[in-house]
Amino acid sequence: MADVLELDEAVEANVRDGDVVAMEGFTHLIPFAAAHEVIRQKKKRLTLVRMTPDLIYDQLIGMGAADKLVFSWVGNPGVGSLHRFRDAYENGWPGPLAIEEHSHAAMANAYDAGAAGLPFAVFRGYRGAELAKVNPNIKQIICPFTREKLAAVPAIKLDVAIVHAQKADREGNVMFEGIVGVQKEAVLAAKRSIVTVEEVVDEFGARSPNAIILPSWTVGAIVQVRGGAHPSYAHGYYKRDNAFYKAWDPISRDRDSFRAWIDEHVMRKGPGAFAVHAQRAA
Amino acid sequence: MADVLELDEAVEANVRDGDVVAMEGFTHLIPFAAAHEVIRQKKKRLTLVRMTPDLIYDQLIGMGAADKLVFSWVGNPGVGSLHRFRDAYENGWPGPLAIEEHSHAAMANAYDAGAAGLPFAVFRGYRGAELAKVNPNIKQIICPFTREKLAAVPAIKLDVAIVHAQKADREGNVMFEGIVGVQKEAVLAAKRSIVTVEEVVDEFGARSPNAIILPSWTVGAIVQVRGGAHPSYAHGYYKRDNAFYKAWDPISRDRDSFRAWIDEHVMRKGPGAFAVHAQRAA
Amino acid sequence: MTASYSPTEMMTVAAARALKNDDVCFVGIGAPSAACNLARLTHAPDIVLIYESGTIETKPNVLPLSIGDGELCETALCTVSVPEIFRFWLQSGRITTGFLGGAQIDRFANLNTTVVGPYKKPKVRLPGGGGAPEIATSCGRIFIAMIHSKRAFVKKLDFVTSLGHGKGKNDRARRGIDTEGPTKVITDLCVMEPDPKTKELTVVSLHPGVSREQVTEATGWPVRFSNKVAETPPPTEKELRVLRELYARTAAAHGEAA
Amino acid sequence: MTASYSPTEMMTVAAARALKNDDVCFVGIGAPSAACNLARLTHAPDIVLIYESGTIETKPNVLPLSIGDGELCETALCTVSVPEIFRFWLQSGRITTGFLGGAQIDRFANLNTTVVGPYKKPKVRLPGGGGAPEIATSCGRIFIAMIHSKRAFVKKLDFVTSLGHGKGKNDRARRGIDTEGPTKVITDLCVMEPDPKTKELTVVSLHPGVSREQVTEATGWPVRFSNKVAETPPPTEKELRVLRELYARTAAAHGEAA
Repeated sequence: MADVLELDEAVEANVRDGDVVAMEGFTHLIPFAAAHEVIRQKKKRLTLVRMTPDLIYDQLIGMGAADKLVFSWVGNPGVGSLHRFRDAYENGWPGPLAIEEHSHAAMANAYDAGAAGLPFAVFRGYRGAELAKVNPNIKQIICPFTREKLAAVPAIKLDVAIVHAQKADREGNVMFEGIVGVQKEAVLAAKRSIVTVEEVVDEFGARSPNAIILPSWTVGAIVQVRGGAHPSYAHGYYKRDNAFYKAWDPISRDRDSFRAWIDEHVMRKGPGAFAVHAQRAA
Repeated sequence: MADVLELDEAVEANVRDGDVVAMEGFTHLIPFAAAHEVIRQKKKRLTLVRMTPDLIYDQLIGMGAADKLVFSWVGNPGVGSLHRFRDAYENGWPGPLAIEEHSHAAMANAYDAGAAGLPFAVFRGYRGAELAKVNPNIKQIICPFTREKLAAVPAIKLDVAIVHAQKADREGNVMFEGIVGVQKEAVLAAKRSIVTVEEVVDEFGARSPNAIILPSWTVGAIVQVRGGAHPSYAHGYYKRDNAFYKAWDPISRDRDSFRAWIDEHVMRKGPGAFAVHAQRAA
Repeated sequence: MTASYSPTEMMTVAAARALKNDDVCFVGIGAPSAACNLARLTHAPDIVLIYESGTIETKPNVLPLSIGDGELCETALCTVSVPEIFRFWLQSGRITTGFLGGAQIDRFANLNTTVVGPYKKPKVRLPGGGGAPEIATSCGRIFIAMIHSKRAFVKKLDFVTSLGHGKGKNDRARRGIDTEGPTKVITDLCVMEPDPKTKELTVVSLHPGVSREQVTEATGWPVRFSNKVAETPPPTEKELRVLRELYARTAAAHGEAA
Repeated sequence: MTASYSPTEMMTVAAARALKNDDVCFVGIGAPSAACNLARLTHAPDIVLIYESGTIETKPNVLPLSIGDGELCETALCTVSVPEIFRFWLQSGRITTGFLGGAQIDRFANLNTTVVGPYKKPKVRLPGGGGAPEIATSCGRIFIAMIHSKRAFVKKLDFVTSLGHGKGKNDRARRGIDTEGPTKVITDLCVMEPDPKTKELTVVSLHPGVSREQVTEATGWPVRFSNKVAETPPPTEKELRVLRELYARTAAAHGEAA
């Protein structure tokens, strides 16, 4: 059964130095508040897994939380590079960063396989693509019926999945809506999980029988953090802060301005600071 | 784009003698009205694919429409045997029937692989189960990363998928709700498809962004047949007619009483006869 | 003092008692459904019931006739597709307890629901495996509920639909299967458990009024009894009342349609 | 008479025109999104746009900044999970047209969005493949839109992120790939198409006012021109108006948040 905790407790109880961690959310519902708590608690040597590393991992990498990044598209979407990632990967600042690179199809299939308890995923992919030559975790498998050659990648298995959702109920069930990405898969592929939510409600109430729900017994910790996905967004609650994504480019370009930003907006703040973002109309 | 047709036109245009056909619906939304039309049009030599053959295939098999049955659980759920199936398989009446037998997990994965355009499905299955010895379409595959031995079955590829859904809109999009089984997968794994629906609406209106919808360009023909899933049910429209499932046992036990029932309820009727079932409260 | 009860009621009650409040249970087709829901309505209100039709945390008020009755969906926390239920929920290993039945069982709790007679030319063609082959190996442990008779408790299965303890001893582990397999077989006469070493089913408890001879007579192999055979506590009044109310509601609901 | 327009506008308009009303289009990140939506708002109102974030038949009123903006979900017919979009929708082969861009392209329309320099020690680390490697081989055909420059149109890619026509000729077929691959490369200077035999990109149409020399100058290999090079019709007033309105709405929407 999911425990309803404070954010600092949830991160302390679930994230350990050296863990394989995914903070997922495909543009939508990215768990920024939880990532900030991971930064505040100075977690180290994490292997960070995420299809689209985005600002959330730029911040973690820039603060030296990660040893390794597993990803399929690394950038500030529609804006440009992730400067902290590039500084770590290209210059080793603040420390060296190893990478394992895939395509989106590979990672989506690998999350699916992880949730399904399979050791690997099969898909028609990487044909003619050079990634298969530089990543030893991309292999070939032959269909035993047609002899077609397909790609295989290991399932994603996580120590911790951290995601953000719209709602949890008092029983600890979690409901997602909108662009749901690989969040359900990530939680089901993880030993432990933290779900931050916009609100904890008494009951979900009227809904489709096919609503996307994680039952409480599949979830580790639940934390209510209003606005906790900002500058990402929460469908039905608030919009993506595209302006902040653009503003991140100059902030993150320079090591000092990055550190100053983290100091002001992360180290000296708590999850309550996100609430203001939830007040903007959806 | 889906064409909105009459049932006889839809079956005539899409179902050909010798086709591989799946009429799916896991207890819920079983397309009985369409199956009756297939019987009326005296289609022959079909390979019928379905996880739980149920009364719908008992009727088709009893009328000699099928050469082969691909299935994972064959019976009248909660009641007993399918007598027409057993008479065909054990006694060759009205004609011989070949079988290909799987487990539910295998067929569910095979539909999923069919929808995904893969040639085969991988799953952790059939361990210690003798089906793997009698069905050459069950093979073993070895994980290239962990060396674990897993089961492989060919993807289900259909000439025609026939399913029933609650609603289509005027554009030909189809919406499913409730126990959705493998219907979406079946349609996506088929070259052609017929979807009977309880109603065609102007617009679906307010709904979850994650509602289960087949876009019109993935669907062949749409036919409105109110009550068309009876004696199965349509969530939100009418309940399962459990009494009819029980009544089927004596009707189908005997070749003559079966034929008399088909003559009266199928051959001399049309899809309009199903409407009465839609009037029972949901 | 307890009311009189039928052997099947005793079986259902004994099966229900084996379930715990924190179990996540994959409910196969048939008898198990009554036991799981009885447990839910008595000592295990939080038990999670998952049916292969895709309904998760369902709390049916009446027993389903089929595995996909509307009642299951309407009372579920959520309903997913059938591929998802087998992939993300069963195969992934997150189910603690699977509940199976069958037409034939052998001394190592292997089950047959496929054929009586040879596979290609059966005397009786049974429904087949359905979810059972993977339930039997993916769930943490398996409970089996079956009516005890010589036709069902056989020396050799005509067909192994789903694996129990295979040929006994560490056969499951040898096959690379890390789940426990059948830990209890509950019949209308007794409760059997696999011997910790040999994995042969052994009678650990006789239902009230049932003799060893009755069990021996109804079993197709020379059945073993554990050193200490207990007497199954009879159904309590509450258990019987709840079970009978459940059946009564079910009968009323299933008879209703024309 | 047409209004004045920028080369990028010409590129976007030419790309939009290549799309048909019955296309099912997988829209990768970046420039393609403007072209696809311009097509939808002009001559192809029924075009189906699918974004890798899982949004199917989306009709955004403003262009998304990211591939998963709320606008895409709110205006979609439905939204599915990311594994589903790659498995049931892209891999299955039901997409007619994929739209890609890149940092580097070679004469056979292979693309690089991974690195400039060696993979393990890059001069510039680019975002990587994202959806491109599988879009490039699973869609019926591929359109590519890119700004024409010597840095981008290179003799040899530093890294092959996604396959175009490989080494040319029947290289795709030889690899067992049965989709067409890139059939059009639309730049701010011209439109190129693969030669039917060699599959080398060939200029088939120059945008108004662009000379052969300009294209040659901006291309890192000795670029070929088809026997008959057409002049791309300039943007119509309607195309320009609709495109500029789309950009204006987008700018207003993206600037709004604090």
